[in-house]
Amino acid sequence: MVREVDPPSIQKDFLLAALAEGKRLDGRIPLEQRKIEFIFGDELGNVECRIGKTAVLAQVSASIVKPRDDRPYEGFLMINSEIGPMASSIYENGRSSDSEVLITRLLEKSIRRTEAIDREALCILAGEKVWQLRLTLHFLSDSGNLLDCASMASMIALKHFRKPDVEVIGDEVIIHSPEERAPVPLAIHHTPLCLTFAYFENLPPILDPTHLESTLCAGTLTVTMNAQREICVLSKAGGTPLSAEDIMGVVRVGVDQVREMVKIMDQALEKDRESRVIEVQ
Amino acid sequence: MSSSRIEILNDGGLRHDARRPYELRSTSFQLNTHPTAEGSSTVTQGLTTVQVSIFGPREPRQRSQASHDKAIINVEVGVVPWAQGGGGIKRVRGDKRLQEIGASIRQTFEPVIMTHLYPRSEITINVQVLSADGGILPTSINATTLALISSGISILDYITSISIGLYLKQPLLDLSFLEEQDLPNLIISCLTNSNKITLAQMETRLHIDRFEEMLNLGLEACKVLKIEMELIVKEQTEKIVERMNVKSIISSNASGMNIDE
Amino acid sequence: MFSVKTILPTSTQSFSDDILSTHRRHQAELDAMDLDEDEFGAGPSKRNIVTPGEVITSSKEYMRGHGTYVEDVNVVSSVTGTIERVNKLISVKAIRSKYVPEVGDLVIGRIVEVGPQRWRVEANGRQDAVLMLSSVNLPGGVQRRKIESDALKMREFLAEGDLLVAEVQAFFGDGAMSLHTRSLKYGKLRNGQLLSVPPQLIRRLKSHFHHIPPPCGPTGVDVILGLNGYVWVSNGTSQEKREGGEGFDSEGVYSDKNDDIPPEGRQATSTITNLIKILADEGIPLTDTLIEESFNWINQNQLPLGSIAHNDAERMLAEIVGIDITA
Amino acid sequence: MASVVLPGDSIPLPSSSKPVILGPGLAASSSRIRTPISDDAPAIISTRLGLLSSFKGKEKSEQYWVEGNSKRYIPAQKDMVLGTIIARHAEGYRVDLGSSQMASLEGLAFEGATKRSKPNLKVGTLVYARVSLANRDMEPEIECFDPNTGKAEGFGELKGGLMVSCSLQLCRHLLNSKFPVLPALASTIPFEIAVGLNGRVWLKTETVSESIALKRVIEGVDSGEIKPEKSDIDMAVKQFLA
Repeated sequence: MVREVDPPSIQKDFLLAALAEGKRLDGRIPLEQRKIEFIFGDELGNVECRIGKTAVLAQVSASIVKPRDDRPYEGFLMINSEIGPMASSIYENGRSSDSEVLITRLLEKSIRRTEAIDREALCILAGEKVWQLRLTLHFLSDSGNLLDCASMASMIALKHFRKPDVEVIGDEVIIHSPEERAPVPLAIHHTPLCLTFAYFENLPPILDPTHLESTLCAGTLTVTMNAQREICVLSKAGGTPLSAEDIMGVVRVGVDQVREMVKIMDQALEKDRESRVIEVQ
Repeated sequence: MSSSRIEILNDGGLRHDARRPYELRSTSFQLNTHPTAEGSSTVTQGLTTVQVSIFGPREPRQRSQASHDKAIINVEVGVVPWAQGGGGIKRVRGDKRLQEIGASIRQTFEPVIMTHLYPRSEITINVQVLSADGGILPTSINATTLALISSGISILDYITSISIGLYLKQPLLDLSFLEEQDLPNLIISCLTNSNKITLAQMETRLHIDRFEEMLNLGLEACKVLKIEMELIVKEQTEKIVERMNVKSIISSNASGMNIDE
Repeated sequence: MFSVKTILPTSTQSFSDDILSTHRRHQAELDAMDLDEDEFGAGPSKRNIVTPGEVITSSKEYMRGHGTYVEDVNVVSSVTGTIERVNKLISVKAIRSKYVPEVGDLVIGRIVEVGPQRWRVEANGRQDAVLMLSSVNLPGGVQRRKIESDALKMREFLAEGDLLVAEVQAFFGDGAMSLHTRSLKYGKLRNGQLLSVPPQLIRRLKSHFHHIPPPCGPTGVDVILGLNGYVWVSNGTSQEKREGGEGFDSEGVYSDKNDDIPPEGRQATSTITNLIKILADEGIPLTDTLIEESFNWINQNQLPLGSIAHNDAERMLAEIVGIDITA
Repeated sequence: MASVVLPGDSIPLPSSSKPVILGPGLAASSSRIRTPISDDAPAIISTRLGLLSSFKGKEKSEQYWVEGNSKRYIPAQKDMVLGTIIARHAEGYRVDLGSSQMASLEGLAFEGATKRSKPNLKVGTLVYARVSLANRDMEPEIECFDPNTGKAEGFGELKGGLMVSCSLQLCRHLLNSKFPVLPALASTIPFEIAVGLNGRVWLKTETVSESIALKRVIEGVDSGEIKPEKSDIDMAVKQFLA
């Protein structure tokens, strides 16, 4: 992994001076996110999410497999998130760096462990056939905060995806093609979204750090929350120590921010649905 | 989720291992348990035993990694195959989880170890889980703190760590493996003097209002752990210091005295 | 499901009552051993022991030494050890830590790598030490001028893996040691074995070269106590030979050949090594008088040379050093 | 004759007797097929996408090169660059220019530096320097003084301020006096600036918000969001400063 050269020390001095005045290098205020943009692919379940210059493409696909014997009613959700050198030269194809492991584990926890997708709804024929969803993430460019971008790309792709309608007669399974029957959306309990905050020596936290801000920061905290005011995952690994009050403050900010992001996602999905004809004659 | 196979809290208010909600598992802290490491410790909390040995600060293996103004910290986490008891669920899925625990430990201790005192050198922390019954990360962090103290490396303060669960509205402290599987589980570690949190990890869904209560309870528990650890450290240090001054006893009464057994 | 019983013989009492009362009980214990502020350097038994994060004093009237750091107004300890107070300077001497070098210290090291005009030496320090070609004696006497070919023949003098005794000459910018062996008593080590003990057990004395006279082995046993915790125990040689008097073969100063040592000599060397190991394991500071005294104790009680049984060791420690390790 | 050329295009050279100097982006074609124009002289092809530009030198020799746009800097002699010190050695420093190899900076390559009184720069310092030696096979070398005057001429350590990264082409334009961007900015915000040909610009103003505004204008021009005309720039500055 080619170690990225640290920025000159004047960058950190300037960044801290700017933050002390509540300003950031790209004109944002501390708790403001970069512009969020969604680009929908032609296939259902293929969405690219962009926060500022950071871009992640999420692709959902489904296949029918035999379930595990001790869990006959449950389908599967596999998440494949390898960060390649496409995102930035510090990531290598083979060995996964620490930051990549952190991102992969956090995505795993926030989507799979919190049961965002109802896996029992994926059951077709108990013990015989269940749906296996495969969510593949391609990290296109990293200009800071890959995690939030990836988590939003995943959730919107899962919401955008439709699986073919399936009919079971006795133990015979008929899969209807999109022309015959309208494909069916997934059963999604809640929408967990990641929010990453960066901390600097005794300065208020900033939301959605850029690449420069995350290299120079003294610690980050990621909280995954959903619109029902629930914390799904919280991960503060090291960095400057925070008081309980600091963490609670950040969590409260997270609640409104997540509602905001869910609204943006639904609007984008709505706009895409109008422009796409799914209904069948 | 399938109905919990065991009773988390029976009506008498006791947990499945007969502890009260706020009661910690029995702990045993031992220093200098590794013969050749600069610093080492073995910590047992309940049935979870972790041994940490620290080598360094020493010459880094690859000089390309060395940083010119501070020490670099490498953490390796290993679990012995029989840690989780024969058979049963394979507790640790592959090395991704271990790598994550290793990264958490490294990031937790990076701001606390005064690395600027040891430029261009490397501190290697080996964490070996000997038996796992829940709370691997908290026990590893407590063991690493003691190992650092025993190695004489300068640190700002003790870091103690604890896991906190929630059963309906009742928070539980220091979860065992079974409780960890079924309950929402928050792990925190904090600097006891300044009451600041250096690590906070939570995996399952939890409402915000409960979160604050668990956070403060965890801080309280960390203080108790620290007091306990400090007792042990001071006890052991007294023995060592006493031995260090034994020579003065010889020179003061060089005459052949007989000391009865 | 297996049920959890606290079967482990824990060395600390298990917490039976809930956390709040636990907290209260500890509070009581804490008050009992509270250290009042200005009582430093108390008697040996209650010497002031501090652990990391403990506030020692306010930093207004005291200067802070090593092992401590300043947090807003207080001096806080960053290691576990005893408080050392020298009029206005407060520092904490760690009970066990990596070797902290000072100029003039005698250290034993092993050659790790041969570099351009220099050797890298592992000397139990925070970083590898450096031995410059210009700061070593060359075979054939002290005054020989360095010539170009010396740089090419460095491996003939000292190769990777060789052991040497040297003195700390200076430090580099980042604290790495620079060694020199420009005296006849320094140089390559042979005819003995290496032992590693915690550096704190070795005090700074006038000379670190000790010779235990013959009743211990046909020609006695030489012990070099390196300040960095490396101890070299080798077969005894005569006094002048060591100090570079007659019989000192200046050509063979870098020879790798061990002389042939009679079995009694080997036995004496291993006895001394085991003695040092016992003393070090119990954390007792090593001095030449102590080692000689323990050897004489072994002799008086006609105990077999070589390895020392555990109960003999206990008796010896009790009689010579007055500590009881049977507990 | 500024026409866009693609890599591999053969370049029609006026077959005048004057010596022709080939700049970056042009190379003798190694392909064996003979180009129709001049059988004996090997055909010249472009190796880069960009504008074919030429320059009539004083000694009546002609220079041709292809003005491309890239972010990876290839060190060339007499270029003014901004470098970050990444390591210190006994006799000098290693400096990162953003090129494929790290450059070396002599400890004595400063104005009035002697064996004893050498500037003591820490790792992470940003320096403005001139490329004194650069060729394919050797590590580039840089110096912090102008060799003919011996004075610092603004070279050396840059204290405070902020560094912005942008494309090499924009840096070349910024150094060209006819380019309207800098004069337009100077009319509204007083600032100090050091432009390096390796795609890095250092700027310093009194207040933080002015520096941020400058940075966003430069990045806007670089990404094409802001057109390099005085009117657009003034409007952007007002908007960023608000």
